[in-house]
Amino acid sequence: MSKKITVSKAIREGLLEEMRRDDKMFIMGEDMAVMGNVFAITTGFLDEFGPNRVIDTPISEEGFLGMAVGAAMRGMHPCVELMYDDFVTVCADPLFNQAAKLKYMSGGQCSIPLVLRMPMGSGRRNAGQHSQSLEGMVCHFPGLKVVAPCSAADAKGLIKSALRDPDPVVVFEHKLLYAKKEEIPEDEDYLVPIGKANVKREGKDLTIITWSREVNFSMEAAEKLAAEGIDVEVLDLRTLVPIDWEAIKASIAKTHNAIIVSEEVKRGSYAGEISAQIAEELFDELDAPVERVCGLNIVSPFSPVLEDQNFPHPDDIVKAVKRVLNK
Amino acid sequence: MSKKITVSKAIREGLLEEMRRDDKMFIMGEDMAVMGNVFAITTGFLDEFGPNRVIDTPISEEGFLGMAVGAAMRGMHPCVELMYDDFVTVCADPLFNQAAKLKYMSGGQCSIPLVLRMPMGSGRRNAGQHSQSLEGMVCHFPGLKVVAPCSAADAKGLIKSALRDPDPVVVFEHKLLYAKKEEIPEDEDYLVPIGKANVKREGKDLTIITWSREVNFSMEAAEKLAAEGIDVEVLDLRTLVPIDWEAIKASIAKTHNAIIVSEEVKRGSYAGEISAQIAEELFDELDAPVERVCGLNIVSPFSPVLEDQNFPHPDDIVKAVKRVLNK
Amino acid sequence: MATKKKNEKYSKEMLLDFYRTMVRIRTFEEHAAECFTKGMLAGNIHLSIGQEAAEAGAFAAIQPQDYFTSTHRGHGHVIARGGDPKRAMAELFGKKTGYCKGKGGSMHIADMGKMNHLGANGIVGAGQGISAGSALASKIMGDNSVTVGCFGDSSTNEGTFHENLNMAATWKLPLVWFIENNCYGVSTEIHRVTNTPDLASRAAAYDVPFAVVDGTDPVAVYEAMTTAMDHARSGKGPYVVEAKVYRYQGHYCGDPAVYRPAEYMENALANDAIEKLGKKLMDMGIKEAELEEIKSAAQAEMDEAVKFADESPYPDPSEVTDDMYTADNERCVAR
Amino acid sequence: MATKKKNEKYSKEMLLDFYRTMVRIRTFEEHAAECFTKGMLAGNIHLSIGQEAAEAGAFAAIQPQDYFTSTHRGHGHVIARGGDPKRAMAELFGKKTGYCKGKGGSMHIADMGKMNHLGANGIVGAGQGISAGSALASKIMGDNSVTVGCFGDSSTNEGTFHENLNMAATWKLPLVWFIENNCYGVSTEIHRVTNTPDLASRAAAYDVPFAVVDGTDPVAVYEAMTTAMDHARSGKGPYVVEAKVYRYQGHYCGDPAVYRPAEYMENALANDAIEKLGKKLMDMGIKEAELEEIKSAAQAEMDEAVKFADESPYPDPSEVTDDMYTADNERCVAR
Ligand SMILES: Cc1ncc(C[n+]2csc(CCOP(=O)(O)OP(=O)(O)O)c2C)c(N)n1
Ligand SMILES: Cc1ncc(C[n+]2csc(CCOP(=O)(O)OP(=O)(O)O)c2C)c(N)n1
Ligand SMILES: [Mg+2]
Ligand SMILES: [Mg+2]
Repeated sequence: MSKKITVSKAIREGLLEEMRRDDKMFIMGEDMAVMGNVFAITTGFLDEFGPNRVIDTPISEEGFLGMAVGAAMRGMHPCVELMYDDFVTVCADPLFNQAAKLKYMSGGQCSIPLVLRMPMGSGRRNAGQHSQSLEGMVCHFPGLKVVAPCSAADAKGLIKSALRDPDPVVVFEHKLLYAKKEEIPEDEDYLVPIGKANVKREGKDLTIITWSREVNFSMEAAEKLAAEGIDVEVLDLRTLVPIDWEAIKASIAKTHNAIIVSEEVKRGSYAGEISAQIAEELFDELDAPVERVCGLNIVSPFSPVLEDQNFPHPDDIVKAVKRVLNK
Repeated sequence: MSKKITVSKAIREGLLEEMRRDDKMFIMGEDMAVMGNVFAITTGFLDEFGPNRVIDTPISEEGFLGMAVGAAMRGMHPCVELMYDDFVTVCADPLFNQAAKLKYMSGGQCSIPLVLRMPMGSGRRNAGQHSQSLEGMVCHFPGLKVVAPCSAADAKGLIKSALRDPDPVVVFEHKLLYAKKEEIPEDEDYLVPIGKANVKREGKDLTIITWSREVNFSMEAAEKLAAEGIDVEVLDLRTLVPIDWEAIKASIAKTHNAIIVSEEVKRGSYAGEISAQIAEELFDELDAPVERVCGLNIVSPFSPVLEDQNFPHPDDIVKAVKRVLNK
Repeated sequence: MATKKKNEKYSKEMLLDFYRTMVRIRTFEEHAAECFTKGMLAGNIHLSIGQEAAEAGAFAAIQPQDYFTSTHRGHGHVIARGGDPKRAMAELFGKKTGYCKGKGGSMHIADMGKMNHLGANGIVGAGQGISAGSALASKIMGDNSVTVGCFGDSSTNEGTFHENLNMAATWKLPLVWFIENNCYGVSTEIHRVTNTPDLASRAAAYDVPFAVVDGTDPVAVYEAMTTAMDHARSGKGPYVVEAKVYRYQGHYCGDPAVYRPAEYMENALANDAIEKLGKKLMDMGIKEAELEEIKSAAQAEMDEAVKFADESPYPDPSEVTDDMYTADNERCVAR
Repeated sequence: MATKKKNEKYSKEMLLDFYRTMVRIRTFEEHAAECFTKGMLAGNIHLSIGQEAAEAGAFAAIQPQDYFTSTHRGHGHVIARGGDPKRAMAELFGKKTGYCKGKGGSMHIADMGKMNHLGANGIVGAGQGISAGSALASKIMGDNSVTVGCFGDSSTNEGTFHENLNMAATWKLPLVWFIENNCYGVSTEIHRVTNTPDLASRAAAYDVPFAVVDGTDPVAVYEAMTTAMDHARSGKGPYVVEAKVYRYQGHYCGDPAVYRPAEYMENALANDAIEKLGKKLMDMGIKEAELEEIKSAAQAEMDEAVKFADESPYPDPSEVTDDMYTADNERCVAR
């Protein structure tokens, strides 16, 4: 049994179901209560759960994320939204020095069951401070788990898993996916496990390793390539930490070629991390260099003609695949 | 003509000479004026330049780094110190969303000639919030230049170049280098150009790409390896952005093998970025996989027996070299 | 009544200037909104309609040598400062002729050369540090300029408010913070997330003087800002002015603002600054035709701005990597 | 005089308890300092000598069900809360028997089970958010506990002070902030970087009540903290207490503190809290021998703690990757 809903609706359902089953969970962020979120993720929540569990914050990100850490240490399950992932700069300490570290530094005395949702991604003409894809930065801090779903079903399933996870989980939600309508299972307890990649498309010539919105672009590229007789596998990581290394290994062992596609600034990207791991461990499997298809090493520009050059489109992926395969 | 001084003294000289030649320059940070810095980098500066140009701040990192950005936009040359690079989490916005971006976002209207000095690195038993090596995170943000010297001469020469550079430059200074005494040229105008690597040791079997304190460990490893007949080249990057790609290329074209050594958390490290670039562009030059020798994917532990496992020692480097060379 | 008497201190010309600026701001915003609705613009825009009097009054107190920072809701500041509506509109369109060559857009207009405009900013609160830093630069260089940080009510809950005002107070920086309090940060009514009736009153925690004024009265704002600027310029340190204003539209253009009670807009319209000042001017003997003339001149001016923006070329795609670095741009961007 | 009268309200037993706690804190610190000087410890330590009375007084007002956060200068809080000096000392030594199994060290002692100690913290100001969050948890869960955030004067200049106090005030959280004002952040005298004589007075900006007390008088601190705790527990929201104290040593153990004028230490010694309270107790009829007995008991206890720490094993190197994640630790750490 399945139904068709938007990605934002799917996230909403995931949050709603977990709010109902877990009375330690609460939601906190800017415009989450009275407005029900700028992307309508939490409309109606305030009425159902009241102001103690659905909290409109002032614009004080470092403050309220710090509070979420403290509440999590006390056994609550805070689900915090940062309006855009770009704003992680104003609350980096509670995330990177507190949520990520306090379990370890206390010798394992506490868990920090905190979920931080961060809308991300470019393409909305929001310019340089509202368009970044900062998953690479977050993945660099041990102590955090990181997921980045591309579909309605994964978004719901992963957010539910994140909310049940005892560790801090950062959820990257691409803003341009929110309005996408997709099939999703009816099952109330539909979970997507953290740490499990998804072979979106099987193929034998090359593996495209990707996540979030670029999965869709990679699928488009795969169709185009198929028309030219090139058969690529699209591996949607879904979770970035812990990475599903077995899935990457299995796929590359089959295809012997890989590219990594993400919207990140290329320099210092998580795409680079994956490439380095492949170099370290699967070197002998490779027939050709691993390429990355990422954003440029620039600030995200506002003007559409400029911004469109700053994240990978299906044609960029097609070109990279052909380059790697020498076709 | 040369003299022997500590790295901290060399940095002090660099700052002092530039303060004397550039009256737009000022120094700002915690305990920089009356105390002359916790590592004695600025003793005497307050007396010579007065409180307008050597400023003790309150513990308000986001505030004073934001002010430095504003002052730089007005044509001043602020040199800011963050007491430890770990605290970049409490001032990430002025660095990543402002200093790095405002030139581009304004269509090039301004330069931000800001220098941010950040002591970094582990080994001082300072535990998880005072021991990180966060250069990878900083390199991920376009708009910043990044240097990480390993010697007294480079520290002085690079800091002077940084202070004369029109762009924001982040200087990573390893705390355990400060007390090292080394030869340094007497020349008042000794500059080390930003963007130029240094072949610390020539070799033909493998290239160790590294920076900061790990250069010294790599040199030690190279000695040990030489005794076993393995001849490695040690390439000290010195500057991380812009990276000296020509130097990397030339070295690998000669040795056909490489490892990258840094103190960073391995996952998402800049070491990974370099490995990915090598995979992309020098794949055909390589005889063996590129390994990274980095920190573990953990929070830096306090206890010496634990901390010592969390950054690469010469023996770890020796082992990695042998693994790559199959010896 | 009191207000009326006070206004008699000011010449008709000055009040007409306020009126003209206010009308020009509103007309610019209405044009921008129309372009947005028609899909001519990319991204979002945040409009200053309802805040015109505060902006006109405040900027009349700012000297040419002074500097300022702005926010995501920054078009009004550009107009009030005497910026070029053509280049502003072109920036909203993402055109090469825009203030930032199309790289910044509505939220990032800056004009460091002519306007001493240190930039609108997409990060709430970021202008607090930048404005304080500009004031620090003035203090170090010993010039005679004051920096004005303009921002909204809700940005006062960012930690930078506290950090930067404390430093500015301690170091007696020539800084004025101008808060346009429209009572909302997106959907969140400010009094649901703060504990005091006013925001400027927080300045007392740092022994900084402040004023709270009716932001629908340009004269009241002008007077408060003049006091503030004089204070800051004379070396006495920062000053905070809060102007109570209305934000007619929702947060961004197109936001239906259903989160807001109906009375908010009723009050807003009952206090419409342009209407109020128009009436006052007519009481003072200005002909309605003269006011209409101002309005139609603004219409023509903004029609022209839209035309200019619309007809301007987009940046060349090759410009995408320009302007990242002042030195060694190519290498820094390459890898 | 006034103080003396006030003290008569309190039993000898209570004052002796303060005295005992104060002596134990000082003795712990002296032992830690000696171990540091001898090179038995790794890293830095920050001592609470001079702040004992404030800590003893404050923690006497805190109930078992209450929570607290601490800072880099946190040993005294552990002792005052009734923590185990053995495990605390072992943590300073980086031993497996330490509160954090040697993973945290001096700056990170926590004891979430017994002491409700949510952790010392190496990031100045971080405890402000964590303590407020713990108070939020109490409010949501409806339990009867108050959370006390302990921190130093200079941490009040971090933006989190403003952000979290504003939220705590608005949401009426059961939160008390306890500022130990020793006038210095490392070398920086607080009045060189703030504009007001007191710091707690900033609470007024959020309509939060506050008190400023003599931190060398445990009774004064106890009374202020009792008022604060009652206020917070009764649902009226946060309260800020500032205790003026002295930091005898420099910032960290071994810092010669040359940046400090000589009068600072003269005043400190003239106001030594242990001496003052000892005199008072003797005035009340306590024998000197009894006080000496307390001191030698503390010596023995802390000797024992050092011995325990010294003889405890280091963690096994294999533990280095343990405790990073609660679920799936191995995979998350592997790559
Ligand atoms: C650090 C940060 N947090 C959140 C946002 C999202 N945001 C943009 S404007 C805004 C509301 C600002 O309110 P206010 O300061 O009152 O200005 P107004 O919009 O009313 O002019 C919010 C929450 C942001 N851009 N930056
Ligand atoms: C965010 C941050 N900035 C700076 C530091 C370095 N630092 C550690 S303690 C300290 C001084 C703190 O002063 P105060 O809050 O008064 O506490 P005290 O040391 O006097 O107990 C500083 C600057 C830090 N640990 N974290
Ligand atoms: Mg507002
Ligand atoms: Mg202090």
